[in-house]
Amino acid sequence: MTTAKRPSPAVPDLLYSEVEDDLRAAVRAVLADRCGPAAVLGRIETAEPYDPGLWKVLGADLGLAGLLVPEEYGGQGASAREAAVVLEELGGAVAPTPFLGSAVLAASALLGCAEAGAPDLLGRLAAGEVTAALAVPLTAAPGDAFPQGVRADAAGRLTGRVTSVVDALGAAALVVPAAGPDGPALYEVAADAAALAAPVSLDLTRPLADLTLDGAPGRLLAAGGAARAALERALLTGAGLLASEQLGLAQWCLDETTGYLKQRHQFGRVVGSFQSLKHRLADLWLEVVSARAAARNAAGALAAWDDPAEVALAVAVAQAYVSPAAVHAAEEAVQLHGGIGMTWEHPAHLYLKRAKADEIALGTPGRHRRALAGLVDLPAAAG
Amino acid sequence: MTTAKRPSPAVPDLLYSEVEDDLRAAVRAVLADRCGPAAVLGRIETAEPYDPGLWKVLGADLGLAGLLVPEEYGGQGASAREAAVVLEELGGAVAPTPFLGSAVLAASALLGCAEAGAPDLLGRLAAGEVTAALAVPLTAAPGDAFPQGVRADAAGRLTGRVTSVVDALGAAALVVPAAGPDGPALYEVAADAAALAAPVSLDLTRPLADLTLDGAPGRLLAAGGAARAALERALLTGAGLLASEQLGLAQWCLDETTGYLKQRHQFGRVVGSFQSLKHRLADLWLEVVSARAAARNAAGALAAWDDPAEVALAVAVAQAYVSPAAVHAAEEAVQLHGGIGMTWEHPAHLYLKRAKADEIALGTPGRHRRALAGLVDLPAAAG
Amino acid sequence: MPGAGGTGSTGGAGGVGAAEVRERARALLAACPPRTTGRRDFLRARFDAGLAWVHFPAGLGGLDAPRALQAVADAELAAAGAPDNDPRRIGIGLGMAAPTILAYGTPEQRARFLRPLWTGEEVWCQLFSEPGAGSDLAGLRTRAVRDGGDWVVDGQKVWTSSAHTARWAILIARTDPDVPKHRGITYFVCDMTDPGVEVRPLRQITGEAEFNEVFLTGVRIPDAHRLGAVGDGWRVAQATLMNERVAIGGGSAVPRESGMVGPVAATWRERPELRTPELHDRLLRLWVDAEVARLTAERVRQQMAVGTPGPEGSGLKLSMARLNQQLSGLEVELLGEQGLRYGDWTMVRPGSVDFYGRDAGYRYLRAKGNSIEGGTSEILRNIVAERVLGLPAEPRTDKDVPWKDLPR
Amino acid sequence: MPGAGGTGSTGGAGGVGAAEVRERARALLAACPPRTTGRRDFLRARFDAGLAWVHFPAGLGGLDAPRALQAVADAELAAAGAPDNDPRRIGIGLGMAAPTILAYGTPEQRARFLRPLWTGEEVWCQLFSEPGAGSDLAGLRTRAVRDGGDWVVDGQKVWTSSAHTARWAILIARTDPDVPKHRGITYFVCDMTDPGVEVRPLRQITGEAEFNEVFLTGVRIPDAHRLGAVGDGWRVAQATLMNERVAIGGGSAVPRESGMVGPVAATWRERPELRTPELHDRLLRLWVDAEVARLTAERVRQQMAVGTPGPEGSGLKLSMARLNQQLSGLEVELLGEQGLRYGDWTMVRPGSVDFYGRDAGYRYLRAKGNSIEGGTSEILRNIVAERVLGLPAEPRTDKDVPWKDLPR
Repeated sequence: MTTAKRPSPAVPDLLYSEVEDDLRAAVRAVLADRCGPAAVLGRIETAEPYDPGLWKVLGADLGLAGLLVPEEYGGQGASAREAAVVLEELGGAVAPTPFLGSAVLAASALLGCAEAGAPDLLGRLAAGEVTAALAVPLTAAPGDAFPQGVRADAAGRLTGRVTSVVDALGAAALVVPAAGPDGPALYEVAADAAALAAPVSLDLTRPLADLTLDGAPGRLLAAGGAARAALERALLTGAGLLASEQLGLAQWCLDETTGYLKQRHQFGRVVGSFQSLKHRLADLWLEVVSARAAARNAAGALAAWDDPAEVALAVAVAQAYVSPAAVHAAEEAVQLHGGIGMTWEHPAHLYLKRAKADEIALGTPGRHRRALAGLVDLPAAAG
Repeated sequence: MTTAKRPSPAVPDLLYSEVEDDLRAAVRAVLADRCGPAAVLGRIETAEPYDPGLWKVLGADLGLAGLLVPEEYGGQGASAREAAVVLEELGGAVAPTPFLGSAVLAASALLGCAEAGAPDLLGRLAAGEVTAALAVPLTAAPGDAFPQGVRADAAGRLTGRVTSVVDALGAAALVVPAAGPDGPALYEVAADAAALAAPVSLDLTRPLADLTLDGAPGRLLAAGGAARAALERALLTGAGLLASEQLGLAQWCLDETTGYLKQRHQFGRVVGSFQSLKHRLADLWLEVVSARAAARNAAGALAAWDDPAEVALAVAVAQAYVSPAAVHAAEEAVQLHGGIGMTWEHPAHLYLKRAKADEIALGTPGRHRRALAGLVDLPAAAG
Repeated sequence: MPGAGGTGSTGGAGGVGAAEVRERARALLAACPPRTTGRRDFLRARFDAGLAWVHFPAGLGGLDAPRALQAVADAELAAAGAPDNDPRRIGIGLGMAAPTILAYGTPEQRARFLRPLWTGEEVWCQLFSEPGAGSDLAGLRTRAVRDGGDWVVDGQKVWTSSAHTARWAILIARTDPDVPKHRGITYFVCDMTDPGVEVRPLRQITGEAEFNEVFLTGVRIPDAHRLGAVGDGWRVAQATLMNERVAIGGGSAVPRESGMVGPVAATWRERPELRTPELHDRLLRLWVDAEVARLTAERVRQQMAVGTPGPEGSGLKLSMARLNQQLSGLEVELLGEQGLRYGDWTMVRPGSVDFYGRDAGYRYLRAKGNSIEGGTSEILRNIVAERVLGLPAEPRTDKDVPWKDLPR
Repeated sequence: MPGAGGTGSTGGAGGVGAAEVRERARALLAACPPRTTGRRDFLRARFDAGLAWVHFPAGLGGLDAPRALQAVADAELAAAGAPDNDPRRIGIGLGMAAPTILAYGTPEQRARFLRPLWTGEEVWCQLFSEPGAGSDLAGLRTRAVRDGGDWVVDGQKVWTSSAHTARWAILIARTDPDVPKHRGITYFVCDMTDPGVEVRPLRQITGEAEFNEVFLTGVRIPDAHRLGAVGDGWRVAQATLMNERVAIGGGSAVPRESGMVGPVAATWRERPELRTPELHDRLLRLWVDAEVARLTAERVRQQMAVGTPGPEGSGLKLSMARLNQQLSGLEVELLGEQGLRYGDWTMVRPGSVDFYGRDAGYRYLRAKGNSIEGGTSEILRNIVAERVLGLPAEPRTDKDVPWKDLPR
């Protein structure tokens, strides 16, 4: 009756390389300059979902738009490890940029279709000329069945609806999973061939779009098993790297709250000297430290991509752990800031909303635990 | 698709009556006199599972042996409300007595068979002359399928095995659920007709026994639906009242720990002045306060026994809430006593072991939550 | 605390019984038939008939009757279709200002303020909290300086509901910075129409603004509007706050699945496609917690009904804050894609909190305030630990130092 | 901290390299072939060859070599079938006493104690904790009074492992009650065979006795057995304790499902009839936590390997205590009826903790100590908050008061 547990592979390098440290410093400098809390707060209720100037610097000048794209397609040829560092910084600033949607999700999907017409779009995406979006709901999770909401006819015309797509507003191209005449397929569709509606998003710094396609012309990127694999790899990459965004967010919440409690006085004492608050921050610190190990492990596994089951395991562990840790950090930040944390003018709420939305994005923690059950042979109860 | 939730009946009286206060005082006085921590610690590794002198005073002199037995059968004719108060006190003293096994579980089962030969045994039980045990594992839960481990032939001879029976050691009679020739049945079996083995129990103050019956003569007490109903009522009564034992245990842990922290000094301060400990005790106090409401509600519902589904609901809520609260209280007691709480000579471990065993007894919290799902129309996920 | 009326069993010694209350209500209805009497006139007449708050003194809207008899008057008048004073709209006046004015006001103040307060003709708000004085309210900085027969007030207050509709405010300000903080505070009634009062909406994380910031610049308050002695404001404020806690902790028996558990249980029942095993157990845990909190509140109510209130009420707010936060968090997660959306961020100014008129995201965000407003959960745990469990207070360094010398 | 050897990268300046270590090991093996040399003789020879702890000074069992080269010696000797010194049995001597003696001992003390300590001929124990001085170790009461060339010691120590087998103890005692508590402590080596030393087993909640109580009555310690200056014992003890923390927090890479998660995952796989949906999610949560704790420890190890240890190590013990407690609690519940039983309550005296040789009930009970022994979780949280996050210490009243005047 005993079944063997998975063998334990070597743990990837969980530290940051010098190159990664340099990349972090560069991104951080840009964000400090152009994307402080006041700038983010000032933008969220405007019509422009993200600051095009900021994205020009990050995406084109720093090369983040094509970070994961091989040099042969005009990208930086970096790995998931570097993308993870970028996401830590973007998460720490709740920066409204299309990095996750375009440079991670859409680029990863396109990389899985690199034999087809993808290189052209990849090149423009990598150059920072355009952004693209992967037309799945932000709630799509690795291991999900291939989407059936959009159907493609033999002429490559797509009809259907996809809701809650991230970074589709402002994108030039859509990578659309569709049920084609011969099964699963991925198509490239020009964004202006789709009708886009923008629902009100809980996460004010990450707008969503509902897409309607009505016979929109698509270019086939991949079909069958290749389409499945490309989409799955994109979702695994997105979910695994999202953990680093969540880590950056949690770290900001811990740092900001710790700093605030060192300054605020009540009862003639620094509030941060009260033991119950100290213990809560110590626990939170430990969660963030642990989240960092989990997120780095996922990034390392994605970068190496040796054993697909190990990649899936690392991603599931990271999402299952880091998602709730980030929500907890944001909730503690609001609570421990007291009244000021409940105000619109203080940025804590932006982090709370992002953390809660991220918890649902690309698979909830419970969804990832269920995936893990299969991966590590801890099956559910029968019946 | 919407289904209606259950209507909300009137909440029973959740306070203590004067009669109940008097009963509590009487039990407490006996326990203070004969069942202090040193006495309990001194007895647990001896061959005598409980102090017969203590049980004589409690069971016969105070009438607890027949507390739930109607006066017509020689008992006190009290309700589950009074039995709950007794269990609070017994739990608060981790008193080794056969009250739960004989006066609650066995007596409740016998009361469901009162037309048959049960009155005779009930009378002796109520008089405190003998104790009886309900031959089910202590893990049996309300709603379980009727046990099939013992089979009865047409001549009323019972064969089979029942493990982990509470208060069977020292009992004169066993009430045995068995698969009879015509389906479920309850039999009375003389304890000396069964082979009893005593496994080592995690809860040092509540010994268990494994029973083996090999053609033991039994007297039929109830069959068919009556047997089912009698057993179910006994298990509901046991589980619902166990919540009061757990409440008493949790209250002791809270009181003892609070008292200890008021006396112990470290760092030149009373340890109980450290804020993180104060907050933990405040949280624990709130849990105990809440547990009291839940336990009183279950006792009240059992005493009234109006709507069986409401009784089952009140029992499930009480068990689901109070079980983990008692474990939490005992775990906090050990932790907050520091090193001394880890020693055999301090009684905290007796409470920890009782709390952990009680958590498993008569249905785990998870088991009771699953029962609740059906009762309040919150069905599990399909598949 | 004289007349603060914090418990249900107190009442005057006048010996007024249910029959007399009922009789007076009928007399009022006869004299001022609700169908033909204007709302304001009816409410004034009700006040004058002593049926506003029967436990208040005669002449101040009451009859010196036991507080419990208020229900008799309310029922009698409601049955006849009489208008009420819209208590939710004027909750701060009724719950906090009125008992304080009764307890500490001069005869002139009582006569001037209580009647229009009760009828709702004059709305009240509370100017207590400050940006730097939240949990440590006694550390407040707003200064009131004596100038002839007036006090001149400068400072900033925050978390003020109804400030934009209020005619009057209860205000505490520092009148002596040279003594320890609790001893240098004085309590005033502040005229919100004073030109030095500026009210700005304070937008919250939900997008709306339930509360205001209030900036006080050279506001002149006549000494006749001081409540209690100079320097005695902290004690007066304690009476006010005790009434707030009673109001928050009290309440009557509620049906099962009231509160935040309702919407999430309904969603679970209505949308089987959202169910997962993990969410199921979390929902059941919280359902149990909610039911137990309901039973705990009911037990407190039963204790009050028999006149033996226990300390259990102190814990109710803690439980509710935790439950509201966990349930709304679960609800957003259960909703999945729908949880990523929000109804509307438009800045509006609601009259009161409505947890159930809006969506799950609103509930999630608004519930975060439940562990901050009206006493943070941290402060409540201190109170339970010290007042209920008798654990010692932490070493305090701020009680005997002049306010001006405290670190801040 | 000279010679305390708390980090991996320090070592002597002697320039001894791997080749020389290997060469010396081979020479030792040639001179004392393990097959024909008695264990004690071999270990003595190994010590004398400088291969006991290569980073110690020459003549004291070492070669002044980098600490990392110890692995070279160990591997070479183990490959040849040489006996080791059973480090688990003499952990306190190796991990705590030896570095302290090296750092603070006189030449005579080093020469007398280190060799038999390392060979295991003389077992050491630690007499630090007292019933009234647990987290607040510096509050200890055991008195040492000067009497000619000796100190006379009276007091009670607790939680002493190996006391019943130990020849020597490291001991801290109060030599001056009239100064603040940290300044009146002196550090000694105590002879456990002194007639005033009484060792009693301290039975734990598991039934067994890993530890002892030690009663000291008129124990005479020659001044020559004092370690460090009179009154400097707290500083000396800090060196000892830092080595304890390093020992607890360190460790090497471990495979997945090591530790407490192993038995419960195995039970889950082997006994499908025990599975329920609720336990499934709890198990998966804890499995994730255990895997993340493993990765966190691995990250700390990687940091140490590149010579940049971060503060993350401070948290490992906190995580492990919580995990061990939650996993063992789940395991007992999962086992159901079997969880109601316990292997054996008989009082035994194990040499070391074995979490996996006994049953789930034992794991559950023994794990409760993980958040108490070696620094309570509460104290560790204080340390993280203050040393890692830089939050201020709480107000202290016990640092400048003479020890004898402290409340207790």
